[in-house]
Amino acid sequence: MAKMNLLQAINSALDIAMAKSEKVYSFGEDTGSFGGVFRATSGLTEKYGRHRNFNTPLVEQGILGFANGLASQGSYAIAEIQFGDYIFPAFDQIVNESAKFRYRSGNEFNVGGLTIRTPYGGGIAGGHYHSQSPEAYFAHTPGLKIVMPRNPYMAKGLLLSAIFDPNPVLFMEPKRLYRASTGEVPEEEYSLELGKADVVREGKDLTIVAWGAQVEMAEKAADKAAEDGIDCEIIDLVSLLPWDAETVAKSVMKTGRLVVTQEAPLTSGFASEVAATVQDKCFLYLESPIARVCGLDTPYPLCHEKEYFVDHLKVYEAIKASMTY
Amino acid sequence: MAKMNLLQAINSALDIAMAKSEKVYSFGEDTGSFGGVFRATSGLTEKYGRHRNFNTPLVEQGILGFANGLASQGSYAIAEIQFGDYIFPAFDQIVNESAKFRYRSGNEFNVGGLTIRTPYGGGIAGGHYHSQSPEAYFAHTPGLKIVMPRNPYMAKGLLLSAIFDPNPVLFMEPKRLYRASTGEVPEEEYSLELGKADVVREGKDLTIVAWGAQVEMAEKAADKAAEDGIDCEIIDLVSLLPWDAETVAKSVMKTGRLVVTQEAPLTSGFASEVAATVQDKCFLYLESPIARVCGLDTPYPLCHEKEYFVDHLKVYEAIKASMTY
Amino acid sequence: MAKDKQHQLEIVTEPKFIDGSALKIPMLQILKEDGTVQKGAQVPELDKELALKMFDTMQFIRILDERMIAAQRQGRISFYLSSLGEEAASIGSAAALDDGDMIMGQYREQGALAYRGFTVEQFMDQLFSNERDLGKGRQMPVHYGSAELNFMTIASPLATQIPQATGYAFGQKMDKSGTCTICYFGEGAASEGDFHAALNMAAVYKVPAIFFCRNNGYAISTPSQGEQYAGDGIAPRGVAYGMKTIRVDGNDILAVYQATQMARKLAVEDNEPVLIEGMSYRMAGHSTSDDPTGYRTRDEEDAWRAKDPLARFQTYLIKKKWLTEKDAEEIFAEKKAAVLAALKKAEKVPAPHIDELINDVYDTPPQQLKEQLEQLKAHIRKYPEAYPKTASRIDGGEK
Amino acid sequence: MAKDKQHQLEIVTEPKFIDGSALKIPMLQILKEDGTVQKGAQVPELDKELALKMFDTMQFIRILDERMIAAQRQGRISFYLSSLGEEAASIGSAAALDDGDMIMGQYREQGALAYRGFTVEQFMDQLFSNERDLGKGRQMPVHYGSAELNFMTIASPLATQIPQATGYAFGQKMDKSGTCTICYFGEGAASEGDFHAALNMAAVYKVPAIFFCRNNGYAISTPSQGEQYAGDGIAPRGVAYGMKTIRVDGNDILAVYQATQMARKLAVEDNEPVLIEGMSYRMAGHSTSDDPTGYRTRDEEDAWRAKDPLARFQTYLIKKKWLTEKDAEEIFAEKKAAVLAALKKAEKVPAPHIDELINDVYDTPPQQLKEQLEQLKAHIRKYPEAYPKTASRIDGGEK
Ligand SMILES: Cc1ncc(C[n+]2csc(CCOP(=O)(O)OP(=O)(O)O)c2C)c(N)n1
Ligand SMILES: Cc1ncc(C[n+]2csc(CCOP(=O)(O)OP(=O)(O)O)c2C)c(N)n1
Ligand SMILES: [Mg+2]
Ligand SMILES: [Mg+2]
Repeated sequence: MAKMNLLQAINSALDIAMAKSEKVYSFGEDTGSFGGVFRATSGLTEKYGRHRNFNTPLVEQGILGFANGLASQGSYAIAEIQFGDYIFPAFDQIVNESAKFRYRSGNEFNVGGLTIRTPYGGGIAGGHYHSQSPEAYFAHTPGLKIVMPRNPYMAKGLLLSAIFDPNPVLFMEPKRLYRASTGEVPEEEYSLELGKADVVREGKDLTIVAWGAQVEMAEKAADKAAEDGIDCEIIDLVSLLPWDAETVAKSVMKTGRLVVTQEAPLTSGFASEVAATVQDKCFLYLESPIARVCGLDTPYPLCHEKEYFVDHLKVYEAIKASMTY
Repeated sequence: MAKMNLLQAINSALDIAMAKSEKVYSFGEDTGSFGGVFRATSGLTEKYGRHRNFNTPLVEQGILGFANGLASQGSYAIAEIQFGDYIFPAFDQIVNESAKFRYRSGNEFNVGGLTIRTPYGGGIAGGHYHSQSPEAYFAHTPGLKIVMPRNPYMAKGLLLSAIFDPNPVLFMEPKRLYRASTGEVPEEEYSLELGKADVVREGKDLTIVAWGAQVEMAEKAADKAAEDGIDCEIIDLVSLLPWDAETVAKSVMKTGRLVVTQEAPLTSGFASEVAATVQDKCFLYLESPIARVCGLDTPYPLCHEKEYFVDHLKVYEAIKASMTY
Repeated sequence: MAKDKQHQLEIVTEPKFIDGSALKIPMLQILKEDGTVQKGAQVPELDKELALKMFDTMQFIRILDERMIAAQRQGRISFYLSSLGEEAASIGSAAALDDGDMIMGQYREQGALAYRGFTVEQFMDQLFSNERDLGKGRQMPVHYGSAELNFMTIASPLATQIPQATGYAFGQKMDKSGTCTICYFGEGAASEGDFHAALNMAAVYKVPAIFFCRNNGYAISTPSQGEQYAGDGIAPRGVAYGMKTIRVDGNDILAVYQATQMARKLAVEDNEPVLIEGMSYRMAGHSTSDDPTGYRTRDEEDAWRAKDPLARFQTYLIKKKWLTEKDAEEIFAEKKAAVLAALKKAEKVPAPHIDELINDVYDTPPQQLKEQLEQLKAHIRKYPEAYPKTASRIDGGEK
Repeated sequence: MAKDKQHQLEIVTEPKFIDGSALKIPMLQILKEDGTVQKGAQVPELDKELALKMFDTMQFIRILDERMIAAQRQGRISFYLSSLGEEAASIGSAAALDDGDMIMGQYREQGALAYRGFTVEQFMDQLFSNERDLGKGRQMPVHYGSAELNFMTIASPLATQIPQATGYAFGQKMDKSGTCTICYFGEGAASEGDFHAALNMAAVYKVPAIFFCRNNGYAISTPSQGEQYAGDGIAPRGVAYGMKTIRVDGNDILAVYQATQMARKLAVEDNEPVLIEGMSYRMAGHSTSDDPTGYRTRDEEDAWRAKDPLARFQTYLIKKKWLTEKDAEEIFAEKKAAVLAALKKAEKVPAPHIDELINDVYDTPPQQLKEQLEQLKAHIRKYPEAYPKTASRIDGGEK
């Protein structure tokens, strides 16, 4: 065990994966010997050479096209997109190609070795184009896996699973926590199951569902609610695709109440999927409407970030409203 | 009034818009004098010249980049994407640019003159890449309007509204109905309000929500349910962004039951947004879980299209299940 | 002449604009339209067996294309897309490769696939989306693929395979496999952003890839010159990326073969990616959904008919005495019989089982998808008459 | 030489591969590094007033950049991005335009904006995201824009503005406006698919657009040569698209001015789009978030310091007796005072009112957004201590 922040945990996972197989490649804009703008790939070029960890030209659609091709060749391709906000030029390669590669070929070919790493999320004074949480844009895409860790321990184990998972995985890293989140992390290899939600805290009165950096807000809100005597169960979805509806439904059948919170704007976010599914699975158990606590339906602003941000107070208010419905 | 099919109605709207303002331009792959692969732009080059209706090189991101620029200059830019399946290379220009143009500039600039036309949907033996219904991919995007007509009359009036609406509009045309759907359409100019749902049929037992070509399935299912004595209200959402939650909620408060149906795969589709919102707004009125009748979570297949297709029988079964819950 | 130090650029003081005329790229031709060898041309080394295999494949593809266009008209298949007039480009280039080289096509390279050994039955199984189709009937006709033959499954989104070829070739280079990747695409697809990304990255990484642009004059109805591009076609772009580039007569199978053979050497031995632009013409409509009379003249088509790659090569082979008219007729008859027989057989093979609907979305179907399939099957059992093709086999079948 | 009829191509029989060396594009330079005029160069016509305006703007931008880097270090603004060392490229080109021409920048063209007349107060209001910012404080510092000055609001996604420039220029041409669009971008951004789309479409439609590539050697940490591209930079691509192209010394404001002036004429009078590649160097880090010592040497930076565009132009103006050292010092002092004063003022101006959060998403806020705002305001009223900046003004304010 060692104390690591989230970036170090990511770096450790990449290091272990690259040591484990010569067929693992890591690349992206500025990710070469410089180590990436957040330094997630630091030291990899020195250790594995400039053909294993390298810079790409500045073209996201090319990064993913290249990565799809490399993965289809049987390699493990780990592509970094510098910010989640800049993943959209690669949308076609991800949604029409990565996700459909195996199906359309009848399993003659696949890009299972592909992992896309990208930092996402707000709270860092980044404005429109350095703050987006675009996970829901991808969640409508059969064939893709989406994974979002909430802390260093999860990040390392999940990233190692993602890299060696035989399906393309979009791995979204909460950049607000890159340095802010620290914890004990095994130095050696370990992996955590994809597609499985994590019950972060058990409780009996109300279920909160969150993922990535937003789990922190759920925890803070639950702490505050505890002062009012409200006992919240917190579920970190961990994987958005495929997602673990069973674990959530089980919890809601117990608590009868659900608050889902996400950083992204409300409309057509992943919280809507969770709410839609749970109202179906738990109809007779629900004691109050499922609440979605989300960003406003605007682009991510700079100067009112504090107000726009989906903080623990907003989650707390939703908990109270649900309890007193 | 004249009898028109959906394509003719679209063509008529384009014709009227181009006659109305010299600043209206129409372009896309093969849309020039050839008139587009579906012939929606037939005759426009002859009438308005090859600078008003023209071919583009084969590059969707360029079509939208060009269209954004042209719209920001004060023109009305009508960009055709040949198939909805090929809109993804333009995703960045739509989601990061068109939708945020006004907001990010503090209203110094806007692309309100932009309309994106694209045929979508299945049922035409098109397989993976000529059948997708990608509306939900765009519905998470504040700043964009999304409109989907169900018949020729709606198509013409809505397209005219979309073209002259001061916001960028994604206008998705149900290609299965291009020739199959016919009806009386005024030959002159008229417009239909964006953002407003249309109660296609009133009923008291159960509400069905659909949009675009899927409204036909809702109607057929309702007909069949009527034989069982079930009286369905059918709402065509018409606009997905912003969408008319009030009209839907009002209906569900009356009927107590809701079936939402879409062609696209279930997970994170727009039906999820409808369900999530309605369970919140109508919690105390609901007598059964909101049902989503959607495509399977797979890419759109060729050889099992009949089975995959969200036909009226599937909607009918959901109605019955809801009634007997 | 003075040089700028950092950039190593020549310095000039006269403000002169350079344009497309600065770089006109000529076209390599070995066989003239009449099938005779160009004066001064060096015919590539090519033994009789290989030459006849190339000819055989051309014949086969010509027949397959013509027959399947007819089959579509008869309503036996839903869609077809031919390579009529462009057989030399795909077959001549495929013949210059090793079997271990990866082929990534656009959709008009059935010639390369046939050359690799895809059987007439395999073609038909795909075209009829039957249960023997390697692609499990999931894509439209002509979206062939075979891992065994190193032929990447065709997909409809244009140009996406071009950066994928760069990535694939990178992997081949790292594996020291001694193989390369050839990537075909149309001059229309070369307008896509993915093309730009792919060639630039290939030049930067020096991967063993051959980018083969089939410039057939049209992208559906859009003519290349002036509407798809304003410059001298696609080849100068290779030069701009700092990539080895050559333009060939795409209807001259010997020129195509020679250029590709040399390109392969550059790619595999020197890790030099190469751009080849093959000039040709799409003789038929874009696909069976298209009618070209709306956008081009009969005269233009006729002018190109005179350049037919198959007739040209046949004349050459006959002159060389490797073939007689009679041989050619026999090959034709034999191929035609094979095509017809396979067609009849394939259309009787049933569709894949409904269970295949959820396979291959992921390596194994997630729980939710299994439930969706079960629901669907229950629904089909309830309404068997509405899903007749599936209902009868739903509970038997191979899975 | 024989010519292919359809394609009008020269026919060759020797299989020769062409590569980047076939098209090396020289660099126009008028002022040498020491500020003297190159032998044989024709200095562009430029009266004293214009020359001094250009110099003035360069000085201003130099000071603004240096001062705001310092302000960011002091924590007074969150982020800054300078154009140190690249002032000649944006100011020299902007000076060659008409005020009616549209400018679309990447983010390092504050010089062009200042030249157009954006005031020091306007710069500061944007940098401090205060309520006077034309952009309503919504974007990060340096994302300037002004409809009045025909300067399109900067946005972070790279290269998206390039095809937009093609579209904008198309509209200008159709309107017979007699204006053009200039579009700036880095050599890194030129790798994006949008670049390819934009230039090809501009060449096809013959729009009055000037594409100005600032090749400053780096995209953040990625060096251009060999890692961003393998060819001879960006200019040859223009030639490949069939577009008029020129490469200039980006640190020589006279060369930039001359080339842009001629380009504007080609664009506006002949509807010929033009690509200009200005060779320069990014003297500072990419932004205040970047430290370049991790990826380049001090020596390299020093070599470029010797090419400083501001010093070069100053020497020229002094030699020409349009300026004295003392004048230059006075201009410097005056600009500095103005920058400092404006900075102090701007940081005291409050942020935009919270109501602005939902404006401009659409032309008018939809009902749901109004409800979201009301909920948010109710929440802030409940927890005023948690949102101190907003809470105090929530029910007063200007809206
Ligand atoms: C991304 C994308 N956009 C549009 C299409 C529709 N489409 C299919 S083929 C085609 C023309 C392709 O022309 P070209 O690349 O020259 O190839 P050719 O058909 O001439 O062989 C178009 C526009 C598509 N399949 N994919
Ligand atoms: C689409 C996109 N991808 C990545 C980024 C992150 N990014 C911002 S600036 C930059 C480098 C740009 O380099 P260049 O175009 O050469 O311009 P320069 O900074 O050198 O002026 C990168 C990678 C971005 N803003 N947008
Ligand atoms: Mg073509
Ligand atoms: Mg640069």
